[in-house]
Amino acid sequence: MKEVTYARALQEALTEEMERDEAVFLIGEDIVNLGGVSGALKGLAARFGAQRVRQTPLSEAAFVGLSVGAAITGLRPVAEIMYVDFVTVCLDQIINQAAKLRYMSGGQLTIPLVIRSQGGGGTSEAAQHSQSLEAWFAHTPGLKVVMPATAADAKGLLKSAIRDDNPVIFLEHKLLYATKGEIPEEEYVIPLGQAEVKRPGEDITVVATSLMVHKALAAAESLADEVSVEVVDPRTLVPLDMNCIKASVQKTGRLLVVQEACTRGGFGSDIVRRVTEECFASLVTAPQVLGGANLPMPFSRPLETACIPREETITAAIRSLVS
Amino acid sequence: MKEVTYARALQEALTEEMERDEAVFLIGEDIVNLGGVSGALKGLAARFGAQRVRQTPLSEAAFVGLSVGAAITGLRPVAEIMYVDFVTVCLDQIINQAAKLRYMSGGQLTIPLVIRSQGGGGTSEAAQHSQSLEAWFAHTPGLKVVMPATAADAKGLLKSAIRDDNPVIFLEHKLLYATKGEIPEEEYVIPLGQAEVKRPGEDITVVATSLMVHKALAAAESLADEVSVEVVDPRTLVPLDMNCIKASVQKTGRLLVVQEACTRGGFGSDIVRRVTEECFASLVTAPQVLGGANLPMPFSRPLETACIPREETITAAIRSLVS
Amino acid sequence: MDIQRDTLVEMLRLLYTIRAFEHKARQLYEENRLAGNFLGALHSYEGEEAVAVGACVDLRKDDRILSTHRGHGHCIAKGADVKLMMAELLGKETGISKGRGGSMHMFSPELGLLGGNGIMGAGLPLALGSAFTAQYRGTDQVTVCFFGDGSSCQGTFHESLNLASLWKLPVIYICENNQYAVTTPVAESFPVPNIADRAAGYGCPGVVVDGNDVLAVYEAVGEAVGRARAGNGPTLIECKTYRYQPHCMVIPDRRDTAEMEEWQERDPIPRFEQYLLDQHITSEAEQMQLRQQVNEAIEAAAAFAQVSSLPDPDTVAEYLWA
Amino acid sequence: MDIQRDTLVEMLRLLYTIRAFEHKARQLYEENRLAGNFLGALHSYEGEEAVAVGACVDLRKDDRILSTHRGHGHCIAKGADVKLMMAELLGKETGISKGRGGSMHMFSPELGLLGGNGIMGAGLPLALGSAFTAQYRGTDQVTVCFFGDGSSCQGTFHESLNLASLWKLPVIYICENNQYAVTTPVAESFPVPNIADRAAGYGCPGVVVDGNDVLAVYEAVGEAVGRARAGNGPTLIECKTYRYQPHCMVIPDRRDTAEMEEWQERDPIPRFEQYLLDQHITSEAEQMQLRQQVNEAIEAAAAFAQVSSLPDPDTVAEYLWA
Ligand SMILES: Cc1ncc(C[n+]2csc(CCOP(=O)(O)OP(=O)(O)O)c2C)c(N)n1
Ligand SMILES: Cc1ncc(C[n+]2csc(CCOP(=O)(O)OP(=O)(O)O)c2C)c(N)n1
Ligand SMILES: [Mg+2]
Ligand SMILES: [Mg+2]
Repeated sequence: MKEVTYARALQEALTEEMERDEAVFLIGEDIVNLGGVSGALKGLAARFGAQRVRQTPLSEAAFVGLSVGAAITGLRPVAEIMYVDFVTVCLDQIINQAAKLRYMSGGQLTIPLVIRSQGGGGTSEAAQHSQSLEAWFAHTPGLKVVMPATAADAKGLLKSAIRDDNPVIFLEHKLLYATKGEIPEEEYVIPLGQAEVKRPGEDITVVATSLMVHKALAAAESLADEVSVEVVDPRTLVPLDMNCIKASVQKTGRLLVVQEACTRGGFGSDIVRRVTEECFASLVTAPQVLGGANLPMPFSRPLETACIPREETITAAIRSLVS
Repeated sequence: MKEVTYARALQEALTEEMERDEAVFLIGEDIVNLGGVSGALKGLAARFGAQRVRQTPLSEAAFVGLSVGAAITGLRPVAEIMYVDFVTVCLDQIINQAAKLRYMSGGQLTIPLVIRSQGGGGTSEAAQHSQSLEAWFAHTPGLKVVMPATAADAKGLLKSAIRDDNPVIFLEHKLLYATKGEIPEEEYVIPLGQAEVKRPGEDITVVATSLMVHKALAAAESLADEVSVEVVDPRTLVPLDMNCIKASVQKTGRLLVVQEACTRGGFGSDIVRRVTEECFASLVTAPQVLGGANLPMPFSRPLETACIPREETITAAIRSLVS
Repeated sequence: MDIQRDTLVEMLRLLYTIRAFEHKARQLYEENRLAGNFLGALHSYEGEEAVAVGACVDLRKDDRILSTHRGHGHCIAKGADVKLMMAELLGKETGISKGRGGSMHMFSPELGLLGGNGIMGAGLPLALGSAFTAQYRGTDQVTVCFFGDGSSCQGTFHESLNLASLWKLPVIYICENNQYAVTTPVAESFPVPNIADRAAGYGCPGVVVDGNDVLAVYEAVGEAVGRARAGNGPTLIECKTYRYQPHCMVIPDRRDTAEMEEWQERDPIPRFEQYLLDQHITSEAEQMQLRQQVNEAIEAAAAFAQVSSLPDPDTVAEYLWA
Repeated sequence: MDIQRDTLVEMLRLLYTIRAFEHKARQLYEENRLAGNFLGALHSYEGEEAVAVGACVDLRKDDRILSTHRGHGHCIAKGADVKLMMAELLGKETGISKGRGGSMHMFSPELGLLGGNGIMGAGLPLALGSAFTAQYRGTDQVTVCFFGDGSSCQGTFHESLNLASLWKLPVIYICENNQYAVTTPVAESFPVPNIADRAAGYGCPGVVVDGNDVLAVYEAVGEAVGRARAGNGPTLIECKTYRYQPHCMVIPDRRDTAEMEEWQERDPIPRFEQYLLDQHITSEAEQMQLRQQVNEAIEAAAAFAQVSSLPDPDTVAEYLWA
């Protein structure tokens, strides 16, 4: 094993897959001169050349559409949308084109496309740069949705996403890029649709995604003397590893879902729906979603802090569920 | 009371509100020459003139943005997006502008905007003209979301939406325009946030929206000898009348949500989440969502039929929940 | 112009085929509607045939096109089998998209047919990608992208023209200006006489052609294709034309009759027939015979479509994932 | 040009104010960052001051502007109080958007300031609406909309210019071409020399001006405002300028030093100072004194911001609904 940042893990995945398959190319804004806002693409232009690392004008609809068009004609684009908030300017190419072209064509087209973007708050970037929009994509048939929380998952899942023949929305978190984690020295992939129990426990299941995995783990640790918390990270929302979640809830009887996205209509609600439908008899108390406030993200730090689940609010929610 | 079509009810609401307040204007594609694809706007251009019924080029981002800009400067636009599927080309103006401007401005801007559109399948118009996308809007803080199922609701809710000082997404259903219903002769409004029990019952609560209300009522009627079904139509998803839904579930102990939108990540999941959180003790069985297939809508009729809840599938779901 | 006789005859065959296909499609649609079977949206290409034919007849099989909601003509001109197309219109399992797509979504990647689109302007960015693949692979394939006058008002027009020209992508953007977007006349869509004039702002050639003159389209597209194959980037071609039918079957038509008649006088088919007669390329008898053959093929397609089976609802989830 | 002395002095005051505001804002941002308090994205307008000042100084209070992510200059030029702006940067309850918006989202509708925007190109459609309201109400108010060279590649540019020109809306579109979008130079954004040349495709005037010459901007915008007030529709004005700071505080800057120095030689402030001296409009002493006053106001603003309170988290849900 070796320790790398989440950003570096992404870069390794891209490097390896680009070396493996010359159909893979990168496209997005400022990816040559800056390596993207996250810096995850730094050095790739130098390594692979301008033909395979394509810096675009400020035109998401054009370059995401280009990516879809390239995918259906045999390439394997990895497009970067700087912030997930900006999918609003190119959503048609994702929702009505990428997600639907295969089905509408009766299976004739194949769309091996990855769209990477970053979501989340915590940096005082305010309402248009802090959203978590995975629920939109998960509600769109034809898209896979991936949300890695650790460096190891980032690398292994991105490699799978690139090899997948379907459109994959790959959602990173802006506060994770600099975080470090262990990854294997040798090559590996993590299949899409495989949850991971990040911490085993007996009393309550906490399903958390992206940055919230780390907050949930911290909460679990701080409660270790009181409650045995199992933390499950689905890692991919579509496909969703319900078996893993069910097994956990059947053991613990209690479910808390922690997501950064606004609570109302978030993907957590769908996890609650499925767990309730499929494990009703096991539930000893009502499952709950602890999510972001149903508010645009405010700029000012104390307000922003109040909008995002944090260790204390997770701890409190766990306590109230097990009491 | 008088009997009118849903389309006519919408037209009456628009006419009355335009007469009441000259700040109200209509904007959209083909609304002068055609009265919109639904025909609901027929005659309004002749009545109110070209200044107040503005037919636009095929430019949703421009005219929805124009509407937001007009709203923050004192007008009360009612914009029409032909099919809700097309919000993908103008979503930024809805999500990042209309929904957030008031909050980001610290309450200085007011956005009295209505965006009307039509959703739903059943007309063999295939994957890009058949979606039900209310979940996206309900997940966006700052938007109200209205889904009228009857002529009476269409009129009363549209009048409230136009008078509301917040952005309202008003989602009609393409199969409802020609349906008839009774509405009061005299002027009336229906406040946003008030569910209606469309059929009282004792054994199970069916929460249904838009066209599904009618299918749920038909199913309830066909089961009348077997099961006493209460059909609740929330009418507005944001704000949501949880009191009405809770009261019903507390009485029946059983919940089925019927929606046309894809089941995964639909708004039904959020209703299940809230009911489970707030009425767990009352539930005698697991709540369930019966929604659209998690598929792009296929063109061919037998396939399309298989993707949308219908009377038989609702009946079967009710039976299985009460058994 | 120096066009081979075979090509000219093929153009005539394609013009006849599209016209006959649209007639039959409307008839089947109406019959079904009266029988209570609503077949979604049907957008007739009648009147605009010369654009698709002039643009596609000389494309190679491995060149690609992006079509529109009004796409039957493009599909036929790019070589699609009318049997499979007709079956698609009826939602049959034998359809060109297995009944999943319908009139607006006909695909045949092995013919370079990357599909129609129900979202106006959405094909323009997709065409960038198809052209990008050719450039990336170093082939000389070109991509032709069709879109309407109304659709040219979408933001994707701007983003795509800019990027295509900036990267010199081998794409030909063909605006089918049929004077209306549903009921909205071009004068209420844009304040300039020609969409093609906008090409100047992107630094690429813009050409206005008579879209009812198949040879004019052929010539303009031919030049653009040459430019694209040579690595000199995109061209914007605006074809002025007219549709004969209402926007789609269910939309009332209130266009001026004088205007309609004026355009019918410039019908692309008799014009081209006359040209072929004048140039002694085909005789009247040959034309009649060709028309006859085409009509038979269309009747056979309709019969094939009608006897084909509807998809089995149990297969509804197929084709979602690769 | 015949400009009143007061206006010229006001221009100088605004130029000084913006420059000083940006200096102070950067300093506070850095201090906070070192103290572990990250204040989001800060985009400096240093170097581009002449655009905002030339464009706004003569606007009426009831005229409106749409600003951008790089909007401090626009706000100051439209009359915003630097105290409230500085407090906003620090996320204080006393801020111009009550701390909810931050640097990119400063609003003051009573000053006609309809806000900055974090979504590139999103202000262009909003400006249509502001202009539409004026047209609908029959007032002669105009709306000025700022956007960058990069943002001009968004589809909203096309849709908005087309609609504004078609409906003759009283809007002035000002492209601040500062040569870069983050790290992407204009040559990699579009294949034509001037964005303003695209105006021709919309049938409206397009003008290129030296954005570092406040009087040139003043003159071009003045003409456009006259046209708009008279009901003759929009104008697209491209101001060639340059930003001195990196894209935002956290983005590394690798621009060519020679290029940067070249632009610094054309700094709008000394140029305008020299003009005022040459024309005997202000003396050096007067300029020094004005600069002094401005610096004091900025220091006072910083002090006000620093002593102001942060919002109470219990009020977080306020201002969502009207
Ligand atoms: C984004 C979007 N907006 C609106 C529509 C509805 N619509 C379908 S066809 C059409 C008109 C298209 O006009 P044009 O581009 O000129 O093509 P034509 O139908 O004339 O061939 C409209 C508005 C749509 N399908 N997509
Ligand atoms: C739709 C969208 N895409 C990308 C971004 C990220 N972004 C922020 S500023 C910027 C560059 C803007 O360049 P320009 O319009 O020239 O303005 P400048 O910063 O030079 O003033 C980009 C790409 C964004 N905010 N919105
Ligand atoms: Mg047209
Ligand atoms: Mg710039």
